[in-house]
Amino acid sequence: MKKTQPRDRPAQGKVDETFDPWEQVRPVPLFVLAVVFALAFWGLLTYISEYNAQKRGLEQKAEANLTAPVQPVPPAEVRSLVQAPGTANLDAAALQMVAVGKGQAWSCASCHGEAGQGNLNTPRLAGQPADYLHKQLQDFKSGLRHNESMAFVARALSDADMAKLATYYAGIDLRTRSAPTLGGDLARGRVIAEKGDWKTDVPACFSCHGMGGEGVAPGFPALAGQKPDYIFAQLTAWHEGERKNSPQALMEGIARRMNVEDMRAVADYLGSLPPRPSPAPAQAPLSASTP
Amino acid sequence: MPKTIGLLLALSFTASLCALGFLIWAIARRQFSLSQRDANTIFEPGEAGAPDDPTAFGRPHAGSDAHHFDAIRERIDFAGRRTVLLMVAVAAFWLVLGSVFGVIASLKLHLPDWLSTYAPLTFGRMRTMHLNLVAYGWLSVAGIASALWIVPRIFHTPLRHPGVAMFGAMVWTLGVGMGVTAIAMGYTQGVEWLEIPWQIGLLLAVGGACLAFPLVMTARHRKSHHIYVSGWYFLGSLVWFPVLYLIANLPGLHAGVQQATVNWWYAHNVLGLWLTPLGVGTAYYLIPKIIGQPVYSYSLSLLGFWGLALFYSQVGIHHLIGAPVPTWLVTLSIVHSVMMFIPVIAVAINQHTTVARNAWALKESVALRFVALGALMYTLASFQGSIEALRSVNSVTHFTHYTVGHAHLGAYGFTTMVLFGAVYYMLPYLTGRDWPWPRLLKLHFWLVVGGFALYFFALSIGGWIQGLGLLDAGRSFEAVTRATIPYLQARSVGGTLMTAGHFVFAFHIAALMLGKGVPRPSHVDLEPATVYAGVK
Amino acid sequence: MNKPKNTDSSSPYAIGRTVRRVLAGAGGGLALFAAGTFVHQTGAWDKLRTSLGGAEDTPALSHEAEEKAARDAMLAAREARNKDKEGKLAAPLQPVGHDGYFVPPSEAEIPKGPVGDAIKRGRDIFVDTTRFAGRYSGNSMACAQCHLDSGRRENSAPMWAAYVQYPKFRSKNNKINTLEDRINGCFTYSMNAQASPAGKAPPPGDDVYKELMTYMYWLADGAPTGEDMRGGGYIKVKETPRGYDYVRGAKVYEQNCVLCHGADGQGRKEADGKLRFPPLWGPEAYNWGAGMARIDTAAGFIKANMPLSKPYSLSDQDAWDVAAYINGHERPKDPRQSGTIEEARAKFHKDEKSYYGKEVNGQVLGVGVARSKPAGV
Amino acid sequence: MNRLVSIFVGALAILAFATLMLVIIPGAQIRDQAPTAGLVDYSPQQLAGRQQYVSQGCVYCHSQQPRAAGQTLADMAKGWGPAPTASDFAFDRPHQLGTMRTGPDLLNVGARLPSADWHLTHLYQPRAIFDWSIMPAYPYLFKRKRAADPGDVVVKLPPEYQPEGEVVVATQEALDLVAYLKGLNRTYQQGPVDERIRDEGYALSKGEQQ
Repeated sequence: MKKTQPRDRPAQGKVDETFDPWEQVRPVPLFVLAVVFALAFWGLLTYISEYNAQKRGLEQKAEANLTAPVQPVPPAEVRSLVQAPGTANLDAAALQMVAVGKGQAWSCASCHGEAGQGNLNTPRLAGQPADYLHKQLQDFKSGLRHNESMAFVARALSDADMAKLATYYAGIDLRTRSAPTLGGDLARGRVIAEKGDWKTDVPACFSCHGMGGEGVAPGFPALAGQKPDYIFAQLTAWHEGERKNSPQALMEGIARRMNVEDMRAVADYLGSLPPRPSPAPAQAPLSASTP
Repeated sequence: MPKTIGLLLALSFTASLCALGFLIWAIARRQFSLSQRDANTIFEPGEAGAPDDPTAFGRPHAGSDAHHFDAIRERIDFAGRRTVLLMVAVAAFWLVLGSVFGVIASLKLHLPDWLSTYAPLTFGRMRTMHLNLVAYGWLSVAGIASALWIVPRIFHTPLRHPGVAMFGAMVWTLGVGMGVTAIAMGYTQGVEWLEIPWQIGLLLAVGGACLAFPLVMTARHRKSHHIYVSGWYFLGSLVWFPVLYLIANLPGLHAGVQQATVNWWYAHNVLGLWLTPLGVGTAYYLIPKIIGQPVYSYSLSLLGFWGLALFYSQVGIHHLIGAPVPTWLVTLSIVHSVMMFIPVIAVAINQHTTVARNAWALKESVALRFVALGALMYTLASFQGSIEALRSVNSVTHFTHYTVGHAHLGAYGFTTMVLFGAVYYMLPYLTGRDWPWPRLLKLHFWLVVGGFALYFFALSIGGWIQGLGLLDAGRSFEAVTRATIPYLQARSVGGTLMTAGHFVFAFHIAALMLGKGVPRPSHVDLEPATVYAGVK
Repeated sequence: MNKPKNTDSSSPYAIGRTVRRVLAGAGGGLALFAAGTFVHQTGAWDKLRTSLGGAEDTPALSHEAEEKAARDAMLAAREARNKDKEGKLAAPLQPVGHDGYFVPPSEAEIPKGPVGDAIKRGRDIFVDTTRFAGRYSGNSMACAQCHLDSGRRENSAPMWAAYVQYPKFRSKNNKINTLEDRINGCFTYSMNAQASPAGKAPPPGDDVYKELMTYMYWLADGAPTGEDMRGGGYIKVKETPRGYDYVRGAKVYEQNCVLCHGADGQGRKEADGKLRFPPLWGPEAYNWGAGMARIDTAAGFIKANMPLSKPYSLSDQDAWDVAAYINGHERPKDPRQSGTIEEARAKFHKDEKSYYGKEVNGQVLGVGVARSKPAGV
Repeated sequence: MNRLVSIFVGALAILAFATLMLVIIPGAQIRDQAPTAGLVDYSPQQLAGRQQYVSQGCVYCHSQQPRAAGQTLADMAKGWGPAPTASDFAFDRPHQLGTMRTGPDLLNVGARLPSADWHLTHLYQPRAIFDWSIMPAYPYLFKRKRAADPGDVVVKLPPEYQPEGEVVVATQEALDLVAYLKGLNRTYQQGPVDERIRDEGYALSKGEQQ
């Protein structure tokens, strides 16, 4: 930096009345011109590539539209589809907890829906194995599974309450399936669900959760018909190590080895399956491996 | 649909490029020109190179032989003296109040149960009151005050219709006060930067018009042939702001996502076409004036001004990247955001070379320190903003405290710093007294610089961490929140230091205005008649 | 706008200079832009972004691309060799994945036409034996339950390695075995065909053999005949100083196996009553003549494959012990046993590591358990 | 640059051009869109609640615009729901898209957290549920009483936050706000894709790389 002694400066030209700051007459420096041009090139190319991408994107979308996803059941139908659980199962205390809540606990139905159908990352409870639900409630209470809202509820429940609620929800036969909401690759999801990815030690979901993902008591929850957002949220939570209460840490390991796109695809695929497969599947399984 | 998009993109970009090309050609062909007379004119012999600054303590007083033209300037200053003083006082008050609210809002982010009993004290309102006070109370008022003071000086003629300006200042102040009270009571339009209900906004419109009118009249009666670069910025901002404010506030017209585009068109233009020109214009006057050297290149000034107008006016939608707005619109704003490099580089060369070649002046003048630091922050904030608009970077920074840090780099690091410098420079001329306690100036400087550094780096780092956390699919919101809390605490410390600096600033202003300080030798008998006589 | 008042030649604004400056600026701009593009292309930008913690683009599973490339290379080399009249080209190498194991063809490569149909039928039998070959299946197991990933998984006796081994001499029956003979053995022992509706393994030349062999042939596409392929068969778990022990195994079983196979070893039932995990003992499991009934074989399978998704997670000792625990339970009798268990042990189970004919928990094993009624088809 | 008029005219022309590009054309494009089929207008109570949302300044911490899969999957994984399009906001006056996520996105909070009781507890004291929450408590939207009157909605609280000998009941403002939050639900089936307006730059640029 050139230090200029104030008094050394030669007086500049003749005096003028214009005594304010002013600007010297100097052309725009070359490098500024170069920057201007470089930015202009960049901007032009950005626009062109954007335009092309847009056009291509529209074409791809038109193709994607041809393969229409599973139509979801409108929410209004959810309730009418509930087949009344055996009345013998119904326990007044459980119904009270479901509909009104108990102590500080909010009612189950207020979040999970009247039929336990769930929405987004609030899971569907209907038809889950009772033992599985019971264990989750215990884990919420003990902190083994981390969810503040459920911990809040579980703190107000006794072990007997949890058992009753688990039985109640296990008994609901809800036939709705979920629309694939994540935009995942359903074909890839089907491969993961039915075949798995053995090279990364990701077994087929179905090998443990049932041939149609309908769940295998006592340890394996139903995936078919579960909310894709919930499945995806749980997979990513396992992947990241935020959830760690699966037996023998199986899901922690499996999810850690999955990439996020696969988790998305399989969540969408599983959610869109019918909760209970009809006795004879319409199509042969895609080389399901069933160890 | 692709046709429309292509057409719109092509239209906008070619228009901007053509305008830029024309500008460069015109500069090159010397269509905008200074006369040879201007070229030979700098400062008075002897005035050149001498720091002309009332905050340059320890040097011969400004107003010594070197600055004999101060006599004329003092006459010019005199006409708007009361208005400017009033506005500076009001601005300082709003600044102190606004920053106290800001600190409260900041503290609430890590002490959420503190002061939660009353609605006006809730975070959502404290933060809003803070923003409106500092944007419309401090920055706008101090910026207009500096314009009211500089514009007559560069046009060599006293302020016309100072009474109207005084009225406008009062109405504006009333509008800000009522607006902030309305927000505290829960009456808000609910749109960022436009919270003040439009009924009260009318007061701002009237006040703004009353403040603009004298400036335009002064410009019309100017005594100089040439309009100095500060003048372009001030005059530009004067026509831009009313249009922006009126369109954005048209009641009942805007809804849904369309309102969001208007929202960010307005909000970013308030920064780009209102606060930035006020700050840049002030810096353009003060830096060469204090140093006594001309700015580097007139051509660059032109490129800077028109580039700012062309590109800054279309960057707003980069606040809606990834939002439910048309893709072409977002791309448009991203490209224009990056194009902002052009005017920023132009201004940077002009201002920083002038400062860098005369670095000695920084030691002498506290006011220059503020202004030069502010100008540097302008460059940094603009570069940061251009990069932040890139999709890949925006994915991380959007929705996080990083953006808040960036906003403060622009509004505080740049505009506020420049305006601090402007106040320190002009008040001695206006009151006729020197600042009573020179050390308080330095205390103020180091408090706000230190506080702001802490503030900015805390939010930038914390915001980046927050942004990465939010992009991590399996990361819980708890983990993200917990990770940001230490940075929010650091921000509160920084904000408190800044606020302490503002108290020092306001106290010093009050003391000066209440008669403290050594009187400066006066050059003229300040009678209105002689004022006009002196310059005609 | 003012006209310039003087335009002397030294002015920086002379027209020639202006043009030159603009051209220079444009050239510089182009260079800058090219430099920027180059930096972007080299990936420096992405590296910077990643180092700042930005999300990395998730690549598709790399092993899939690699395996596909290996197979494509093999097929291309084969094609080229077919066209090569002079026979100068070398034979194609076998397709190998990143882990060094043979890569069988993917489902997408199943040809169309009668061969493809046979492959698919073979695959179906392999995967769901009780359903597609129920007539000859005397328990609830399936081929793919021990030959994982539809017979593709290395170290779980993959079919691509088995196919190229036959015909060969086996001491088990003391004769040259064709592949069909070998599969017949699977039905006889592992599938306990004696309890099936047919009462025996498929007769020689049955379609079940043809379809299974077609499937295996296809899986072994590109594998060299006679080679002892890497990943073939089950691994050999080293013998441990403490040997194997039924009682220790019970604990390992409790911790690692009960979740799926149940405390009673009978697997778990789906909601519709279908069995999900294979039974490990009892009437629905493999019989005493199956290879898996040997503790060393079972330990090899378990060590490399169990629990699912956690291969090699058990220590050698645990693998031995839990294999002993599983094979220390009663199961269908060895069909070769005509006299007493002692005779059968001496004749067929001499020197092998198994509890056949030995006393466990106070009972001599090998008596066999039978289904209460044969499963109908 | 020595004439006022040229500065004024140039400045205004540029601003007019920017207004055309950023306000008028997008406005026309967005307004051409009919509200999404599943979208229903707010009820009077929800509107009153929305007024509370605006007046408390919720927007300064809560966005209402989940990001699309092309940009990030994290929003989905947090259960914030599908990315909306312009026509999902047809009834929003003023818009509350927001630019901060100090708190979670709320566009679909009514779908993932439809429990009024949950919201009341959370509004009264967020830290009763999330001990790490930095959301303000809103005690002034609630009343303390010795005993609840008929028709009062009592807030469910854990013992440590329950005032001694009193119950906490919700005011009308709190109930309105909760009604609005419960109504925030854009999880209905979307219409045909090409008619949607949203920034798909991320998805497109990804497609370009492949």
